[in-house]
Amino acid sequence: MNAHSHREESFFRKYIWSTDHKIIGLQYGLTALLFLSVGFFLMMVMRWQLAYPETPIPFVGSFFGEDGILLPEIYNSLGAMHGTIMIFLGVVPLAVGAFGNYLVPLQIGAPDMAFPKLNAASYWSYFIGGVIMMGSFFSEEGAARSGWTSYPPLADIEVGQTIWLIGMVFLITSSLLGSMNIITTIVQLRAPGLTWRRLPFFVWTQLVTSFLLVLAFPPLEAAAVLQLMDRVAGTSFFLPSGLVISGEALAVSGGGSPLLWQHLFWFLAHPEVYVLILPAMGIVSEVIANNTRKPLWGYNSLVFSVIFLGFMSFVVWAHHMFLTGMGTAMSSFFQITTMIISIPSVIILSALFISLWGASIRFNTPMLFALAFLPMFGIGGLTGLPLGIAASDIYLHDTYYVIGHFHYVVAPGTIFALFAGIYYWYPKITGRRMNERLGQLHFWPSLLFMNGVFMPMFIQGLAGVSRRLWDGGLEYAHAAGVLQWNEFMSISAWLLGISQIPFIINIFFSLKRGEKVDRNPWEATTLEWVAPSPPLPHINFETLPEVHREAYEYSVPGRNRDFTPQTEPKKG
Amino acid sequence: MIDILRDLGLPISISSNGPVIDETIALMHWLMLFLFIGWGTFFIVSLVKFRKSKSPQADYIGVKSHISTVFEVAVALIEIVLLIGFSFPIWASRVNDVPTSNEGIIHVRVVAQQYVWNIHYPGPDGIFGSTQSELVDEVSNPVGLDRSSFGASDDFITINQLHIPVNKKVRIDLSTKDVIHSFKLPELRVGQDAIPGMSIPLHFEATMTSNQFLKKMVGTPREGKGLEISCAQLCGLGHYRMRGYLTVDTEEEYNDWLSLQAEYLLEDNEEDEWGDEEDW
Amino acid sequence: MEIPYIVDERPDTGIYNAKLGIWLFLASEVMLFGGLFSSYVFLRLGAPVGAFHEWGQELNIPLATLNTLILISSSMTMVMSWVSLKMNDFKKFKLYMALTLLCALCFLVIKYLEYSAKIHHHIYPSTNTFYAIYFTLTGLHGLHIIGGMVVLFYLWVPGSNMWKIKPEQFTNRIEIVGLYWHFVDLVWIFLFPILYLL
Amino acid sequence: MSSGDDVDIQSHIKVYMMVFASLAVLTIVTVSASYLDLTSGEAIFLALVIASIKGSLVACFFMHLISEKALITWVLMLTAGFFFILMFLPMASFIDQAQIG
Ligand code: HEA
Ligand code: HEA
Ligand code: CUA
Ligand SMILES: [Cu+2]
Repeated sequence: MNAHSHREESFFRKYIWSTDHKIIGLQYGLTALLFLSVGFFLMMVMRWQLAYPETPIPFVGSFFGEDGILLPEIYNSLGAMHGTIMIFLGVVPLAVGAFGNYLVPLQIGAPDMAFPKLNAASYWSYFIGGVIMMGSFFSEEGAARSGWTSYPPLADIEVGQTIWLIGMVFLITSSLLGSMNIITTIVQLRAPGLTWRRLPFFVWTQLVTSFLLVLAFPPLEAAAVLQLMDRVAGTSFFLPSGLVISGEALAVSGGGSPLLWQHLFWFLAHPEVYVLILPAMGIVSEVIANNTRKPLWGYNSLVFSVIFLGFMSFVVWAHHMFLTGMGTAMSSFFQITTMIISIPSVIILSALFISLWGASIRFNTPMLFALAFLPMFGIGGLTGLPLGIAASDIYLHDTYYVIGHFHYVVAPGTIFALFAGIYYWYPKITGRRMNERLGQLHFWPSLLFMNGVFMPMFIQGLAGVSRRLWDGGLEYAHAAGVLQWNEFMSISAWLLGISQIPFIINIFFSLKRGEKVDRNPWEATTLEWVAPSPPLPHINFETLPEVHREAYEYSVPGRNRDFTPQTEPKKG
Repeated sequence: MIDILRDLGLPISISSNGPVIDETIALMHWLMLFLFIGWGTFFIVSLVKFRKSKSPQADYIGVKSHISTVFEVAVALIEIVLLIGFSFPIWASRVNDVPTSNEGIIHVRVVAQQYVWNIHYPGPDGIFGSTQSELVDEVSNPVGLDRSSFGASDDFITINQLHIPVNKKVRIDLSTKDVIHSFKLPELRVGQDAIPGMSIPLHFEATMTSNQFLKKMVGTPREGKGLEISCAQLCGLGHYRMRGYLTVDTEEEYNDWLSLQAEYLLEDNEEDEWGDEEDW
Repeated sequence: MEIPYIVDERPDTGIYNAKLGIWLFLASEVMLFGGLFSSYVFLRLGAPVGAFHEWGQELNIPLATLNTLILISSSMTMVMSWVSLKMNDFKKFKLYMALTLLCALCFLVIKYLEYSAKIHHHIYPSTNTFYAIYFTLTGLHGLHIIGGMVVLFYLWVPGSNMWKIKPEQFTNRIEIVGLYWHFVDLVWIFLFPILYLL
Repeated sequence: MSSGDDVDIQSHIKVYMMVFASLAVLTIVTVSASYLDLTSGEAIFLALVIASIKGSLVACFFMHLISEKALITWVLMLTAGFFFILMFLPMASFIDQAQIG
C-alpha cells in the first residue's frame, strides 16, 4: 500500500480515491460538515413554520410549495430528514469518520489505518448513502416522512421510506467497515511502548465507540431489511392482522408486530447515542488536559467508565418504549439499567471537573468550547434522568422535553466538542492556527443562542406539548400558555445559524492567512504532535515513534518544561 | 419545586394518579438542580481561581481527596430511592390495578385512527358488542361494530368526544385501526401508546370537572379552553390536529349525556353522533 | 514505512491484522443474523400455537438435508485447500478450491429449485409470517454464499498469482476467506433445523 | 503464520475428517429426530442442542477457535453476550406484554 508513497501521485489518486487515512479523514470531515449545514438548513425552514404557522417562508419558500407555505407532509419529511442527516450523515461521520480516521493512527503512532482500501470503501459507501438520502428529496415520492425512528406501520405505508431504507443500508455498511478498521488499528498498530495504560483517552473512546458500531448496527440492518421486505415484497413483519388504513382493509397476511421494529431499532439507536457522545468526551478530555496543563484526573476511572458505559448501553434500549404497554418486569429492568448507566456518565463528568482544580487554565477557543461542553452536556444528561424514570416518563414521553434533552447532549454537547476538536487539531492538519478573535466571535453567540433554542423546549415539554407538531402546538389548548416561545426559539435558531459564519470564514481564511506554527503549537504530550504539520502523506512520521510515558505528563514536578512528550525517553 | 414547575408550564393535575407522578417529577428536578448547582459552583470557582494569570503553574496532582466518590455513591443512592420508593410502585399500580370487573366503574373503548379518536361506549348494558375490521365503514361504522352481536344494540360511538364522570374510576381499552398513536391526557397525567394489534387497558380517575377546571383557568392563556386528548406519537400528516375533547362531568351531567346519546341512537341518526367541534 | 503485521503476528496479541478484522466482521454478522433469529422467535411466539410448524410442512426436507451435507462438504474442502497451501501443495489447493466452488454452486442450484417449487405453488414471502422470515433468512444466506463465491473465485484464479510473490500473505488470505466460509456454513447449520424441522 | 511441521498438519487433517464425519452423522440424526413423536418443546430443545453441537464443531475445529488467541476469544465472548441479550429480550418483552394486552 505504501510502496508508492515516494512516487508522485495523480490528483485523483491523491485526493479522490485516496487510501491515506488523513485524506479520507478530511473527506469525511468536509462531507459531514456539509451535511450538518444541510440538516441545520432544514431545521431553520421548519422553525419558520413553527414560529409563524402557515405564512409563506421567505427566500426559499418556492422550493416547498406553490405558495411558499410548508405543508404538513413536507414538515414531516424535513423533520425525519433533519434527524437522519444530523445523526447518520453529520455527527457520526464527523466524530468517528473524520476525527477517528485522522487522529487515531497519529495518536497511536501508526503509519496508516490497518486496512487502507477498506477505509476508502467505507468513505465511499457513506458518500453513496448520502447521495441516496439527498436524492430522495428530488424523487417522485419525496423524502421519508415517518420520523428518524421510522416506526411501522406508518413507515410501512408512507411514501419515500424505501429510498431511506436503501440509503441506510449503505450508511450502515460504511460505519461497519470504518469501525472494524479502527478497532484493528488500535489493537494491532500501536507504536512500541504504547501500552493500554498509556493510550490517550480519545483513543479509548474511539475504541469503545467502534465496538458499539460493530455490534449494534447489524440488528438495525436486519430490521431495515425486514422493513424493506414489508414495503417491496408485501410481507408483514411489522403489520398485525386487521389493519384498516383510510377506510380500506390493508391487504396483507398480517401476523407481525410493530413492537419488533421498535426493539430492533432501539437496540441500535440507544448505543448510537453513545456513539454520538463518547468521541465528543474524548475530544473534550484531550483539550482539557492540554489547556489545564495537568494530567486528567482519574485516568483509570475514566477508562473504566467508558468501557462500562459501552457495555451497559446495550441493555437500556427499551427506555424509549416505556409507553408501549410494558409490564412491571420489563419496565423495572430497564429503569434500573438506565439509572446504572447514568453513573459512569457522572463519573466521567466529575473527573473532568476535578481535573480543573489546581490547573493553570488557558482560555483559548478550543478550551472554551470544551469547557462549555461540560455544563451543556450536564443539562442534557440530567434531563435524561426524569425520562429514564418510567413514572415521570408517562407524562414527558414524546414531548418537547425529550427534544430538549437530547439536543442539549448533541448540539451544545457533541457539536461543541467537535468544534473544540476542529480548533484544536486544525494546526496539525494545516500547519496554521485558526484565528482566535473569529473563534471567540463564534463561541460566545453560539453558546447564547444554543441555550436560546433549547432551554424553552423544557418549558414547552413540561406543558405537555407533543413533538413533531406541524403547527408547533397551535391546535392544542394545553399549549396555549407556552406558544410564545416558538418565535423566540426560532429567532435564536436563525441567529445561531448566523453565528456560524465566523467559523466558516475562519476555516477558509486561516488556510491561507492563519499564523504559521511548528509541529507542537499547544505544547502537548501525545504522539500526533511529534509528526510534522501536516503529517507526511501515507507514513505520518519521519521515524516510527517510540513511547516511554503515559499520555498526559503535564507539569510534572521537577521538570524544566510543563509538558513531557510521550516519546521522551526516561532517564536512567 | 412543583410550584416552580407549574410556573414553567406544567398544568395542574386533576386526576387521582396525578399527584404521585408530579411528585416524582418534582423530586427528579430537585436532584437535577442539586447536582447542577453543586457541580456548577465547583466549575465556576475552578475557572476563576485557576485561570492562567492567577495560577501560572499547574499542580500535577490536583485534587487528592476522593470526596467525589462519596458524591457519586450519593447520586446512586438517591436514584435507588426514587426507583423503589416512587417509580416501581407507580408503575405497578398502572399495570396491575386495572379494574377487572365493571362494577362501579366506567368502561369505554378508545379506537384511534388517523387523525380521530373513536370512543366506543358499551351503553346501559355495560357490554361491548364485538367488532370486526371487515365491517368498518368510515362514515357509518368507524370501529366496525357488529350490531347483531351480543350486547351491541345499545352501544354507541362518539367521535373525538370523551365524556367521563368525576371521581369515578375509568377504564379505557386502547387500540388503533391503523398506525401507532399515543393517547395522552396531559392534565390527567395519562399517557399510553396505541399499538396496532394490541388492546391495552389503562385506568384513571378524574378529580375535577371540566367546569371547575375552566373556572380555574380564567385569566390564564388557557382561558375558555377545556380538556383534551392529544396524540403524542407521529401518525402522519394530520398528527398535529389529532385532537379529541375530554369532558369531565358531574354524575348527573354524565347521566344526562348518556341518555342523550341513547336517544340519538334510537333516532338512528348517525350524523348527530358527531359532536359539535368546539364543544367541550 | 509499511503497515506492520500484515503478514506476521504482532507479538503481544499473537495475530495478524486481517485475522482480527475478519473476526470483527464475523462478530457483526453474528449480530445481523442474531437480529433476524430474534425476529423469528418474536414472530413464532406471536403466531397461533403450532402455526409455524404447520406452515413449514410445505418445505422439502430431503432437498434441504442434501443441501446441508453439500455445505458441510464445502467447509471440509475449504479447510483442505488451506491445509494444502500450508503443505506447499499449490495444485491440491487449486483442486480443493474448485471443489468448494462446485459445492457452492450445487447449493445455489438446489436453493433455486426449492424457490421455484414454492413460487409454483403460489407461496410467496407475503403468504404468511413463516414464509416471510423463511425467504428473508435463506435469501440473505444465499447472498452470503454468492458473495463468498465471488471472493473464492477471485482467489482461485486471478488472485492466486500472489502465491508466487507473497506465499505467506496468500495463505493468510485463504485462511481469512475460509473463516468467512465456515461462518456461512455455521449459519446454515442453525437455519436448517429452525426453518425446516421445527 | 506459525506453520507446524508436516506431522502436525497430518494430524490436523485427521481431525478435520472426523469433524466432517460427525457433522454428517449429526445432520442425519437431527433429521431423523424430527420424525420422532416429540412434543414441540422437546423437539425444539433437541434440534437446538444438535445444532449447537454442530456449530461448536465448525467453530472450534474448522475455524480453529479452540487454539485461537485470547484476544479473539474475548471479542467473541462479548459478541455472544450481546447476541444472547438480543435473543432473550424480545422474548421477555413478549411474555411481559402478553400479560396485559
Ligand atoms: C448523545 C446523545 C444522548 C445521550 C448521551 C443521552 C443520555 C441519556 N439519555 Fe437520552 N436520548 C437521546 C440522546 C442521548 N441521550 C436521543 C437522541 C433521544 C430521543 C430519541 C427519539 O425519540 O427521537 C433520547 C431519549 C431518551 C429517553 C426516551 C425518552 C422518551 O422518548 O420518552 C430516555 C429515557 O430514559 C433517555 C435517557 C437518557 C439517560 C438516562 C441518559 C444518561 O446517559 C445521561 C447521564 C448523564 C448525566 C446524569 C449528567 C452527569 C453530569 C453531571 C452530574 C454534572 C452536571 C453539572 C454541571 C455540568 C454543572 N434519553
Ligand atoms: C446529532 C443530532 C442533532 C443535532 C446536532 C441537531 C441540531 C438541531 N436541531 Fe434537531 N433533531 C435531531 C437531531 C439533531 N438535531 C433529531 C434526531 C430529531 C428528531 C427527529 C424526529 O422527530 O424524527 C430532531 C428534531 C428537532 C426538532 C423537533 C422537530 C419536531 O419535533 O417537530 C427541533 C425543533 O426545533 C430541532 C432543532 C434543532 C436545532 C435548532 C439544531 C441546532 O442546534 C443546529 C446546530 C447546528 C449547527 C450549528 C450546524 C453547524 C454546522 C456548520 C457550522 C457547518 C459549517 C460548514 C462548513 C464549514 C462547510 N431538532
Ligand atoms: Cu395520532 Cu399522532
Ligand atoms: Cu436511550
